[in-house]
Amino acid sequence: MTKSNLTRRGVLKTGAVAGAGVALPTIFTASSAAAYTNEPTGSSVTLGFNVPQTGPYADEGADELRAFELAVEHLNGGGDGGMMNTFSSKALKGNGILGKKVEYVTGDTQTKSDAARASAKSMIEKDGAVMISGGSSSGVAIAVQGLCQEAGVIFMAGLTHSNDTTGKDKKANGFRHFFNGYMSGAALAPVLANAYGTDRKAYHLTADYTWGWTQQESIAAATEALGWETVNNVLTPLAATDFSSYIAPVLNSGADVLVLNHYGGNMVNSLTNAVQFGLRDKIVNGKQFEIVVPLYSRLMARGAGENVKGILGSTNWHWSLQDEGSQAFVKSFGTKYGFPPSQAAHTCYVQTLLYADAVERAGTFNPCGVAEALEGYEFDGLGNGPTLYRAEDHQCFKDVLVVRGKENPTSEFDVLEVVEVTPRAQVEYAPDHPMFAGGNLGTCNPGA
Amino acid sequence: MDAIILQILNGLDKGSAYALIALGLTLIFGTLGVVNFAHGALFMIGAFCAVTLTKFMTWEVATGEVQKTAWGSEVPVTKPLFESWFGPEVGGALIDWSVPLAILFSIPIMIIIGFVMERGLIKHFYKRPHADQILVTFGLAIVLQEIIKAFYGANPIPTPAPAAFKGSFDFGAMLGFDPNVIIYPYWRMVYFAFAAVVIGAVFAFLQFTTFGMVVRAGMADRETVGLLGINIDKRFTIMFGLAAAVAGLAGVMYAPINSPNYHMGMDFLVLSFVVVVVGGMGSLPGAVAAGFLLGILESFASMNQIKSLLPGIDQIIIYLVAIIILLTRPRGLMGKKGVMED
Amino acid sequence: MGILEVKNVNKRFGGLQALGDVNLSVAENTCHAIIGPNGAGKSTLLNCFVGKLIPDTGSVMFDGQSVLGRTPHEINQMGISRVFQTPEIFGDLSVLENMMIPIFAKRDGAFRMHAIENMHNEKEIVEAAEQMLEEMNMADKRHMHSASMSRGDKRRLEIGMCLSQQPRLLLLDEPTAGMARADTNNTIDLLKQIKDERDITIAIIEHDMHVVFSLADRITVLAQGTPLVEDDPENIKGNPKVREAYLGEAA
Amino acid sequence: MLGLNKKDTTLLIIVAALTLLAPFILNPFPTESGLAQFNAGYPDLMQRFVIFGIFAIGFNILFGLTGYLSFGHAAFLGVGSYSAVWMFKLLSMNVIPAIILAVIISGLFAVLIGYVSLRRSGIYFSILTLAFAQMSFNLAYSVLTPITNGETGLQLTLEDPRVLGQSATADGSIPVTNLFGAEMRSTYEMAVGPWAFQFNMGYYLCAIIMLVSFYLAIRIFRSPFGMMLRAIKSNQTRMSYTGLNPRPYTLAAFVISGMYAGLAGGLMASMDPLAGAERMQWTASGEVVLMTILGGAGTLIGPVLGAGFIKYFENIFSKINDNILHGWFAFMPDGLEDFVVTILHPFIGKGWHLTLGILFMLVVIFLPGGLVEGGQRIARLFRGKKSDDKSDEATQSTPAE
Repeated sequence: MTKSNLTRRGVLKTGAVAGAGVALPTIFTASSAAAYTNEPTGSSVTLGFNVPQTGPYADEGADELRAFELAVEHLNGGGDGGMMNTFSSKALKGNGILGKKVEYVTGDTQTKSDAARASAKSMIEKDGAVMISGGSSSGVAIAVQGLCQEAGVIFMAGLTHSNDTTGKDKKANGFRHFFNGYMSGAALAPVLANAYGTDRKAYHLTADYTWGWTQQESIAAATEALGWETVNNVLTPLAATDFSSYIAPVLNSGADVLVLNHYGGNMVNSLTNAVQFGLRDKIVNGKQFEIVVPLYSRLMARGAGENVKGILGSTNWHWSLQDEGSQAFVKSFGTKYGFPPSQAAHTCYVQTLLYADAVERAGTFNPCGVAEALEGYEFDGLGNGPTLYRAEDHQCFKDVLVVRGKENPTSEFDVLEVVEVTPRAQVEYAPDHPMFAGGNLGTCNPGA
Repeated sequence: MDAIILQILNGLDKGSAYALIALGLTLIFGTLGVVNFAHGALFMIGAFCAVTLTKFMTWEVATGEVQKTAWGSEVPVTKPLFESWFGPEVGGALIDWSVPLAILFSIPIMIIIGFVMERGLIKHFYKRPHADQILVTFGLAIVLQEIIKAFYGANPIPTPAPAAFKGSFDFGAMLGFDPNVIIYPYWRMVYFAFAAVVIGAVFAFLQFTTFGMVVRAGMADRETVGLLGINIDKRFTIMFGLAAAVAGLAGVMYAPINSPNYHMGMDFLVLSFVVVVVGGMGSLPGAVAAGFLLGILESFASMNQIKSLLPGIDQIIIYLVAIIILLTRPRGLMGKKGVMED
Repeated sequence: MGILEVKNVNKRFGGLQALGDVNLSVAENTCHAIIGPNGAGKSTLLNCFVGKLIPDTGSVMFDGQSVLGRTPHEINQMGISRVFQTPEIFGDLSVLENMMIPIFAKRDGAFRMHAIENMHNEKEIVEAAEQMLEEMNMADKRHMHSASMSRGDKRRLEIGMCLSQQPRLLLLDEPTAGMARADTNNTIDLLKQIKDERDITIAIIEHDMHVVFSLADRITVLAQGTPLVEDDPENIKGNPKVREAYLGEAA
Repeated sequence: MLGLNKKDTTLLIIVAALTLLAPFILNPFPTESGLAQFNAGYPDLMQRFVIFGIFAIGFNILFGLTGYLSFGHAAFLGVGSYSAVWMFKLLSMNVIPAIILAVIISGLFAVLIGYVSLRRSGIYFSILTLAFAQMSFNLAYSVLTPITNGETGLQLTLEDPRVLGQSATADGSIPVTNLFGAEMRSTYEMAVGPWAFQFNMGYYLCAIIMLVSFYLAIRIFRSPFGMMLRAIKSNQTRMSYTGLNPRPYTLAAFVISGMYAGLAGGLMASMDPLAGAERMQWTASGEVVLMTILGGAGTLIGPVLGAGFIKYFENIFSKINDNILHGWFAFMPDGLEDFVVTILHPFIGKGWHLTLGILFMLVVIFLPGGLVEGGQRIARLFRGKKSDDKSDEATQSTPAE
C-alpha cells in the first residue's frame, strides 16, 4: 500500500525551517512563486481522482477508483504493469512520473456540478493536486474542466459522452479519451441499418438535459442519413422513475424502433418499462419492433437484467476485447479485484497512463508542456487500437464498439457481446462540425 | 380518445404507488403527528425484501466443477441454491415467483422494522418539535439507505416478475380500437389490483375493528382518547408497524416495475409528502384520492399533444397542481382543521 | 345610539340557523352581558363582532362604522379588544414582552418595518408596559416566561394586554371559564375595578350567573340564536321566559 | 457597542475573531502530519463555511423567529447565483454589481413566492415553498437551459461580452472575479514552523460580509420587528386580535431571508463563477433546514455552527480513503491495522453520508437544542456547580439566545 502523506508544499519546508515561527510573506497571487500551479518540488507528485462516491453512479465511481489505484500502482512499479507493457510509448519506466513517486487523493463528485467543483478545488488548493481526473457525467466533466482551466491544472476527463465536452465547452487544459454522441451515432447507424433495414421509423425518448439532447441529435442525424425517419422525439424529465406514460404511446405513433437516449438509472428504468410493455414482441409496419440504447454501460445494463438481451448500442470499450492491451488490463484488474473492469474503469486507467506518459515525454508537469505533448499524439496498445489525441479539440479518435445485450450470459459480468468494431475513420469528423461548433479551446493556463 | 384511455391506465398505476406510500405516511402523520422522513426508506426496504429473497433463492452454490473465466482466473461452476434444493423444475418455479413470494416474507419483516423504529426512536419524539422529527428521521433514512448500499451497491438490481406476467394485454383490441393502440403490461395490472386490495384492507381494518375505531378517534381528537384511559401507546406502535408494512408492500410489488436501488426511497419521499398534503393532513381517503389524481395528471402531462403545447409541463405538473389545490382548498382535498397547521 | 349596533344579523351553518334576526345595542360606558344556554349562539355572535365570521345578512356597526368584511386586526385598530375563553397570550415571550406588543400595535399600526431599530430606544413603550404591569399587579413577574404562569395570571395578563391599547370596547368571552373560585373572584374584582376606573364599554359573554350579576348593567338573553329578552339585571332575574329557557334548565 | 447589549457584543466579537483567524484555527495540524487530512483551512472550504453560514443565518430569521419552515429556500440561493454569473457574463468581473443584483433578484423572487406561499401556514406552507423550488429546479435543468445552461451549470466563456470589462485576458483566458482589481482567488501563504496557512482574498470578503450579515441578524433578533416575529410563532391569533397584521411581518421575514440566500448565492458565484441547477434542488433546501436545526433553530450562532458541521463532513470525510487510513494506522501490527481499517472503512470516503446520518441522529437525540445546547452544556461543566442555577436562568429568560 502506498502511504499517502499528502505533502503539498515541499516548497514551504525550506522557508519554514529558515523562518522558524516567523511569518514569511512568500507569494501574493496563487502560487506565483512556482512556475505553474502546484509544481511538485518534493519526491512525490499528487494526482486528484474525483469520482462519484455517493448517489446513483456510486458503483461506477467505485470502479473508476479501482482503476486509478491500479494505474498508480503500475506507475510506481508495482503489480504486473498492466497496459504499460503494451502501450506504444515506452517513456514510462515504473519509477513514478519523472522519477517522482505518484500519490493520489480522492474526492466525491456526488454527480453534481457544485459538489464536484468543491471537491476538485479542495484537491488543488489543499492537497496540491497537479492533475484531476474521473467523473461519470458530462455536466460534472464540463464543470470540472472549466475549473481546471481557471486553476491551471490538467483535467483528464473520465466518463463523459456529451458532444459539448470537446465541443462548445472544450478547454485547453481538458482532455477526453472517452467517445461522444456523434461517434456513437456514426458507429451505430450502419449496424442498425444492416440489422433492421434502412426503411425504419424511429421514436426517440431523450433525457431532458444537455447530454440527452446532443446524443439524440447525433443519433437522429446518423440514422436519417441512412434512410431512417425520426417520427418523434419526446423529452423525459431527469427525475422520472416510471416511464410508462412516455412508452405507452410509442406503438400508436407508427414507429417501429424505439431509441432510448437515457443513461444510468434512467436507461435501466426506461428499458425495463419498454420491455414490460411488450414492445419487442410486436410487429409494426410488418417489421419486428426493436429497441436501441445508443450508450451502453455494462454496470448499469446489469440493472436491467434480462431486458438488455439482443439490444444494440455502443460502448467505449469492453473487457472481452481480444487485443493485447485490453487483455493485459483485464488480467491485472481481474487479478487484483476478482472481476473484470468496466468501460469507465478503462477510460480512467488509460487517462492516467496517458497523462503520466505525456509528462515523461514533455519532461515537465507544467500543464502547457503536458498539453503540448498530448496534442496530436498518436498511440496504440491501450485497448482501442491506434488512437489520436486531436490537437484542435482534445478529443481522442479511436475505434468504437457496437455491442449487443448477450443472449446467454455466463456470469453477471458477461452482459454484452461485441458486434462490430467500427474503425476510427468512420467516426471521425471535422473540428468545426456543426454539432461541435461554438466553443473556443482558449490557451493553456499554467496557473501561477 | 385512445390516448386518453391509455394515460388513465398509466395514471392509475402511478397513482397506486403514490397512494400506497401516502397512505402509510398519512397514518403516521395523522395518528402519531410525526413527520416521518424515513418513510421513503421503508418503501425502499420493502423493495429490497424482494431483492433479498430473489438473491437468496438464486444464491450460487458450487457444483464442484471448475471453469476458466475470460479474464484468466479459475472459478467454480455454480447453480442457484433453490435449484440445488428443490431440483431445477420446482426450484426454478419458486425462483420465478420470488417477488410474489416476497410479500409473505416482507410483511413480518416490515412490521418488526416498524415496531423497532417506533419503540426505539420515534416514541421519544412525539412531543418534540416537527423540526427535530425531520432531523432524526432524515438521519435514520440516510443510515438505512447506506446500510442497503453497503450490501447491494448503488446500481439498480433487476428483480423480474414471474414469467406468467410478462408482456402486455391489448385493451385496444378488446375495446374496439386498433390493435396495439392501448396495451398495458400484466404486471402493472397486478400492481393496481394489489394496491386496491391493500388500500381496501387498511380501510376495512380501520372501519370495522375496535382497534380501528380507537385509532380513528385518536386521529380526530387525541386528548379525549387519552382521557378515556385507552392505552394509546401500544396502538401507536401497532399503527407504525402497519404503516411500515403498507410502505413495504408497495415496495415489494414495485420491484419488477423499476429495478430497485438504494436511493429509490428518496426519489419518492418528496412526492409522497406532496401527495399527503394535497390530500389533506389526517385524511386517509384524501391521501388515496390525491395519489390517484396526481398520478393521472402526471400521465396526462406527459402526452405529446400537451407537451408540445406547454414544453416542460410534465416536469412541474405535480407541483403546479399541488400549488393550485393548496391555494383553492386551504387544507388540501379532504384535510381536517388544525392538523399540522402550526 | 349605542357604541355597538347589531341589526338583523342572520347566520346559517349548513342547515343550522345559528343566529336568527339578532338586534342588539350596547350603550357606551356600560357593561352589557350576553347570556344564554349552550348552543344559543353567543360565541357565533361574538365572532361576528371581531371579523372572524361574516353574517349572512344584517349589519354590525361600531361607532357608526361597519365592521363587516374587515379583518380581526383592522377591527382591533378601530378600538375593539377581545379576551378569549382560554387565555390567548404569547406563551414563548416574557410577560413584559407580551405587554409591549399591544402598545406597539397601538402606536405603530398593523405593520411597521422596525427591523434594525433598537429596543433600548423604545423607552416610552417599555415604560407604558411596565406601568400596565404595575396596574395589573404583575410587575414582579415581568421577566417570567408567560407560558409558565397560572391560568389566573394568564387571564390577568391578557386583560392587561387588551387594556393597554385603551380600547373603547372590550369583549370578554367567558373570562372565568375553567377557573377556580378564588381566581374567578379575583377576575371579577379586576373587571369591576376596570369598569369603575376607565371610560370603557364592556360586552361580556358568560355562563356563570354570579359573574354576570356582579358586573352587568344590561343583559341580553339569547336562545336558539335569537334574543329572547333584553333588560336590566333585576328584571332578568324575575323574567319567567328566561327562567324557562335558561335558568330553569340550569337549576 | 454598535447598539448591541454586552452579551451580544461579546458574541459578535467572538464570532469576528473566529472568522478572521479561521485560516489558523482550521489548520491545527502541521502540513506533513497524518492528521493534516482534518485541516479545513483552505480557501474553498473556508469560503463555503461562511457562505453557508450566511445562508443558514438568513434561513433562521424566517424559521427560527416565525416558525415558518420553508422547504424551498435553495431556490433563492440558485437564483442569486444565476444572477451573479449573468452579471459576470454581461457587465464585468467585479463582484460588487454581481452581489447586488443577486440580492435584488432573489428578493423579488422571494416576494413572489412568499406572497403566494404565506397564504397558508404549517405544513401547507412548507409544501408550497417546496413545490415552487422544485419547479424552479426542474425547469432550470431542462426548459430554461438557454438561461441556466441546464445540467452543466451556467459558466463563463471567452465569448461573453462583459461590456465594462474584457471578454478575455491578454493571454487568452477568461478573466477572474475581482473586487476593484483584487482577485478573489489570490492567496497569501504563510509558513510557520511545519504549518502552512492560507489567507485568501475571497475568503476575507465573504467573512466580512458574513460578519455584517450576522450583525444585522442580531439587530433583527433584538428589534421590535424580531419580537413581532417571535410573537407570530408563539400565537398568531393573539397577534391579529392585537391589531397587528401577521402577513406583512411574515412576508418581510421571508423576503429578508430570501435575500440572505441570494447574497449567499451571489457570493458563491463570486468565489467560483459557475451556477449549477442542483443548488435549487430540494436536497439543497433540506440541507439548510438540517443545518439550522442541527445547530439550534432560533439561536443566533447555531445555524452557523450547523453549516460548518455539515460542510466539514461533506468536504473532509468524503476525501478520506482506505489508503489514508492505512497511513494513520501504519504503526499497528499488520493484522490489527487491517482490522481497524476494515472497521472504519464504511464511515469514510463513500460512507460519509452514513457518518453524517448517524451524527444527525445522535445530536438530535442527545442535544435537543442542537449544537448550541452542546456548547452550553460544556460551558456549564466548566463553570462548575456553583453557577448552575444562574446559567439556567440565563438560558430561560433569553429564549432567543
